[in-house]
Amino acid sequence: MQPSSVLAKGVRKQYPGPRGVQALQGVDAEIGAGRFVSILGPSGCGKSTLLRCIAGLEDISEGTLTVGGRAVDGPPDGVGIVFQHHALLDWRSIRDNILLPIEFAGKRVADYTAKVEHLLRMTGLQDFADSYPRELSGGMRQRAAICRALVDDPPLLLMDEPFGALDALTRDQMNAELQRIWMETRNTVVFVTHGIAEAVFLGDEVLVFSPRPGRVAHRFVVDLPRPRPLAVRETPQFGQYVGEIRRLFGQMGLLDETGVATA
Amino acid sequence: MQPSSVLAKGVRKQYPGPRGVQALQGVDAEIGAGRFVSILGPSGCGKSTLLRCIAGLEDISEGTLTVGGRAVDGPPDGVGIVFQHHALLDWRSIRDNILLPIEFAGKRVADYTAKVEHLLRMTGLQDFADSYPRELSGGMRQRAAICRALVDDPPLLLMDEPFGALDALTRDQMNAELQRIWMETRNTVVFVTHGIAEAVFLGDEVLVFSPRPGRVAHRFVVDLPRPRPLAVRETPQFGQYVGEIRRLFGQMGLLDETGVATA
Amino acid sequence: MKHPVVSSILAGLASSVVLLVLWEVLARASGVRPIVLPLPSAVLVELGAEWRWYLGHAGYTTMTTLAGFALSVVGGVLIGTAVASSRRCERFVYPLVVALNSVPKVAVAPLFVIWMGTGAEPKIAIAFLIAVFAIIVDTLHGLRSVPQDVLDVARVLKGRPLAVFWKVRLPGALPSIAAGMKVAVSLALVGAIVGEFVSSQRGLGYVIMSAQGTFDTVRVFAALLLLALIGLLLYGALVWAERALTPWRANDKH
Amino acid sequence: MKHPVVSSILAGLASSVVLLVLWEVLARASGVRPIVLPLPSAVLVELGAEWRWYLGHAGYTTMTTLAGFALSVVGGVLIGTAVASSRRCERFVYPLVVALNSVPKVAVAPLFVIWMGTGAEPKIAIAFLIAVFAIIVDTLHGLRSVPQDVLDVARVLKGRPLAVFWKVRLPGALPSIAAGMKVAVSLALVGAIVGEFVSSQRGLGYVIMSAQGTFDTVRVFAALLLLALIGLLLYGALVWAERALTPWRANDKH
Amino acid sequence: QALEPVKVRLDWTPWANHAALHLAQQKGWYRQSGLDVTLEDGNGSVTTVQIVGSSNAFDIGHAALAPAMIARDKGLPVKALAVFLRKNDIGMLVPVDSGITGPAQLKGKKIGYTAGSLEAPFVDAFLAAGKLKRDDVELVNFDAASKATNYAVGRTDVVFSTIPFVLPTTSKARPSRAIPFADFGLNMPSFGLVVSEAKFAERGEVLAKFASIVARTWEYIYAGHEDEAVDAIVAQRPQARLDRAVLRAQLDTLKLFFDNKPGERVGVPQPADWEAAVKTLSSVQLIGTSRPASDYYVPGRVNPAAFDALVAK
Ligand SMILES: Nc1ncnc2c1ncn2[C@@H]1O[C@H](COP(=O)(O)OP(=O)(O)OP(=O)(O)O)[C@@H](O)[C@H]1O
Ligand SMILES: Nc1ncnc2c1ncn2[C@@H]1O[C@H](COP(=O)(O)OP(=O)(O)OP(=O)(O)O)[C@@H](O)[C@H]1O
Ligand SMILES: Cc1ncc(C[n+]2csc(CCO)c2C)c(N)n1
Ligand SMILES: [Mg+2]
Ligand SMILES: [Mg+2]
Repeated sequence: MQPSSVLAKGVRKQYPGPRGVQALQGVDAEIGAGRFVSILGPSGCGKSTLLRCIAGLEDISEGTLTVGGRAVDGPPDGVGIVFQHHALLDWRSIRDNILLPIEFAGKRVADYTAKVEHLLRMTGLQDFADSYPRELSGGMRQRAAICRALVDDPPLLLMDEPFGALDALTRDQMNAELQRIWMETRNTVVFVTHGIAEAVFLGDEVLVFSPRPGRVAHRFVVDLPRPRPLAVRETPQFGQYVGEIRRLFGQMGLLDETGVATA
Repeated sequence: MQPSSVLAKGVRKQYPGPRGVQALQGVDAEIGAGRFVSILGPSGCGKSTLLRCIAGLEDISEGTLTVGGRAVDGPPDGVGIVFQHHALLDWRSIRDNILLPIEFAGKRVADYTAKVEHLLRMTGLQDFADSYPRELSGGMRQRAAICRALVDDPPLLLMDEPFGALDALTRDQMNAELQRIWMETRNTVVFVTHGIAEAVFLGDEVLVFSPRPGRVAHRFVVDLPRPRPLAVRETPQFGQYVGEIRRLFGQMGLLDETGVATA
Repeated sequence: MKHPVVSSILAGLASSVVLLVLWEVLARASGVRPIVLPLPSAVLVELGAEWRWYLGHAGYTTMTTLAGFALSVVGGVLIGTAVASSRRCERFVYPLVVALNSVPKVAVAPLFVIWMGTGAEPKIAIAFLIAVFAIIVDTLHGLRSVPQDVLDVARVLKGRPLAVFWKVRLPGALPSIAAGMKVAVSLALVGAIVGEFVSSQRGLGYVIMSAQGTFDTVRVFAALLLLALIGLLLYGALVWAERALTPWRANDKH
Repeated sequence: MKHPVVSSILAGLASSVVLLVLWEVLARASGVRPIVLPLPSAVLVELGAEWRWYLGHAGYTTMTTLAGFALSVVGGVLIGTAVASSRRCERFVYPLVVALNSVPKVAVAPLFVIWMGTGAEPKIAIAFLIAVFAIIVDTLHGLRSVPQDVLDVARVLKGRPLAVFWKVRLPGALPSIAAGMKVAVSLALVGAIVGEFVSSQRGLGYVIMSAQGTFDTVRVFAALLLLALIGLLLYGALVWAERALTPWRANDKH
Repeated sequence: QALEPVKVRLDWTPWANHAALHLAQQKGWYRQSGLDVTLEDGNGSVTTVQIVGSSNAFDIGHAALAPAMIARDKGLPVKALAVFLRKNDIGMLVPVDSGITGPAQLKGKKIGYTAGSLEAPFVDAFLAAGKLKRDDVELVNFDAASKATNYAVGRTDVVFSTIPFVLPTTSKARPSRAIPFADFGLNMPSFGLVVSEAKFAERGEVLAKFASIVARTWEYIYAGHEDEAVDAIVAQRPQARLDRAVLRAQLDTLKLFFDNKPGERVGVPQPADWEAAVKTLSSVQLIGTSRPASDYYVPGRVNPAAFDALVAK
């Protein structure tokens, strides 16, 4: 299957109800097919909301949003997603959780045994294939959810802070792995993260969101050759990207030394 | 109330059941009253388990564990906790969630109105006091859980990756805030995090855990004067601490460039 | 709020009308004898003609039902909570509750009359006994499905058992208890009727009993129709109360 | 596994014995007439003397109960699912279900004999009708309490409705459905008895009926005691099945 | 040749008014006449009439005939085929030492009755015979099964019920005397056999034969074979654990309600009885008056004499 492009024009999202928050306001974004796009933004600015809109889980209130050229109206075909909270099925073992997309796609589970084993090993969960989610640590559950999103090589991969609960080293490994997998599959990835370095390391471009109501405040194209070794993070070019984004964040006026938020 | 010390000697924790994982093995730790101790360690190594044991939510399988000089047998008095996942009560507004410790302590809720307002403002939730948890973003829920843990100034504060779902800037703010609060209250804090810099910035000492079964692989005393400005992170001394810990992590043999975990 | 409630009442009404018309048409077509199954038109005419009289009996039955139901909610939540909180209760008391619940009240109803006389008490008692088990089971289920992490918060904060119950366990169990109440309310209604069958001078159970004795099928079905209506209204009231009591749940999830 | 099951059976037995002894002592002390409430010792002697005969009737009633219960589980889950999945079903069909459920089956039982004859069918039908509502309500509750994030996963993965039902909704609703089944199984037992009251030559309902006609209170209570026992066993079997079917839930949470 | 099946729905669980039905079975008289009879217990006459009248499950019902008349008047096509108890057996039980001899003494008394049974519509008429109104007494409605017990334990002062059924059982606990409603001008037939018109049109021959055998058997029983009848019930219903003494006492009480003049054979519907019944029932608006009395029964099909030879063997 071809990777899917994502196009947002003037997307506004207001949650229903009398006090319904306006989460997104005039979001414009063009995510080309096969691109890896990182999204950065302050907590509560609407990143998860945008991902849910792209996944067809929330209706937008205004604007147009297309995936693979088609207006989103319910989940588009070929989407893999890692939610901010793992969303594993309590009643399935880790292996069966990972196999869920295969089963739902009507494919033969047996054909994916090796792939699942590989993913489990890659995420360090090989000993927990038969455990239930409640027997796993927070980070382990998140890794299982990542495996589930990757198992069927979806043309569009949406990841909402997938590495948020991982320690620095596991996170580095996962970054390297994700890049490797993406370079093999070349699917479209929308990757929400709080790690500026991670966003730059992985992304072809980085979209920085404004505080709520969220919109794309800035778009950085990351022009670093691939495959990028982890050590790329120590290069001056990399540092420049990170510094620039950091500065932008600072301009959005959130931080002062007393720590009281001004936004 | 006096801050509580925590003392662990040869603590082993095996989860029950035929396949019960051994999460901790021979954990020795001495956390003095009024100290701020950061805990770092690979995902799944038993950090949350240790915190739950200290909080009296899990029995230990071997060894001794005391809080304030008393063997832990059920939750000790005066503990505040931020769980890895927010654990907010769905049926209470954010304000009422934050007030829960006050209500359970049998104190007058009216006396804490100002404090709650302050905490809400500090965490940027002032507009969401009357919202229910399901109306909040992931990071906002986590911030609400932090407010709940702080509201009653507990002598022992246990925090399990409290800032994991926050963007870099909010996180920095929260770091600064937490330090400020701690310097006022001087309670004992056990702070689990995946951010090495964060661990060093906040901690009087940093305990680094080995992979599962977890034990204290190394203890670093962070000898930086307080209050520490955020800018301390750019000092060479700070960089040295971080580098040392990073090196130790590397020695634990988790990372190689292909990304496949070897542990 | 107004619009959905009104429209759902209209929807219920519409389908009731459809059912009644269907019943009328089928009954006419199949030529089933009215003495076995009367025409709904005849039933409605009967109700229209004597609505005051029926209203009196319906009111009595509704009162008995509500009293038994209220007791079953209080008792069921108490028993369910006791069983959920005490291992001893669960092992020694609960089996008895389960066993006693399997004794058909219809068969022991006469004993209640002997013990409690012929007033409202035995009817309320039977309504209570029939309804309470649904509340117990769903309270138990609800209390057991309160998320562990939330219970952990309460434990660490060392809330007094009563405070934890009111602030954590009960609200967490409320959606389940509400489900139990929906089952229980119609059981209480049946219980009140069963009680009235055994001994009564009033109520729809009495109406049914005496009409059956004289093959007054129209009257029997008029009473049954009223019971269906009462059941529906009580259920509707519960759904409404549930929404009001659980504002934190998304509206469309109800 | 063995130890807790054995010990909980022993616990249930112990408290039953306590209850029976209490009943014996109180009955003797209060001098209540045996024709109103017999001594449990007499009841046990009766059961011991004629256990084969009682077993036969108990077996018949159990079979009827199980058949009605099985139908109610299948039917209840289907109806509950239909109501949960279709707004139209919820608005137009469900009110009718609620209304019909409020019609006491005891009052319409003769109609079932007229329609279905005097075999097991009317008893099974009544057992089904009495039991099914508890399953419907708890299925509905269970399906509505499947976590939204898990449903979102299923939606994004575009699982076919049937696959989503089997792999996501049903397992998610299973704990609630199990609670509904616990209520339903004893209702099915009562339904079978009500059916046997109206027309039967077998079963414990028949035993109760005919013993009442000869004022044979000992026999009535022997049958009631057996019903309590059957109810307890069926409940126990459900608890066991629930544990087996929901291995992902912590054991101590049951 | 093959036996003709006859499925009978009884009025209630076994008691003495089933004596002839069982004795004929025990004696083999059905089989010898080509019938294969099965008896099933009932749950009150009303239900029996309803089921016999509107389903195919039974060929014939044994029930109180007044409910059959009411049902017929209301459109259920049932008729009485045989009448055994010609006198209304409903009445009042009073403690022997109460001094109550009729409705006139009931002022202020607590009366147990069953709303769903046949005595209910006659309550006012019976009280009126003693110049009382409903408000002068305390009426308490019980279901059929608990009425007698509540009277026996003293919860009511008197009870309205089916005399032959309750008098013997209740007297053990509370010695009582029976006062039939019939003695106060409220007469109508009691137990007999009920058929649906369709069934009778189809199998009239067989059902009439059955009715005649039962009628003849009653004659046999009251010709001094009461104990044999009691034995037959017990033998046919080994599990019901019936009390022989109670059955015998019920049988003796029942005899008073057969009420046949010399020369009249048991079971044969008598036109005069039915005229009286219509009068009684219409007087309390249980039936209308449009239907002639002859419409409620099948005349001339019960012929016990045809089985004299069989019984004499
Ligand atoms: N309830 C449980 N039952 C059984 N095993 C458990 C349970 N909770 C945790 N474990 C196991 O214990 C080990 C340690 O888990 P723990 O949650 O303490 O890790 P952690 O250090 O907090 O990891 P993370 O950084 O991913 O949150 C893991 O291997 C996990 O599988
Ligand atoms: N289900 C909901 N109902 C109402 N409001 C909601 C809902 N979900 C999110 N919101 C609101 O929408 C805004 C954006 O939320 P969103 O989850 O998209 O933020 P986010 O950028 O993902 O934040 P975070 O980094 O903290 O996860 C927030 O203000 C939140 O309060
Ligand atoms: C214990 C007991 N059972 C039933 C009745 C009801 N009843 C009144 S008359 C009669 C005979 C058949 O119609 C019957 C069964 C009763 N009074 N006491
Ligand atoms: Mg988010
Ligand atoms: Mg953890």
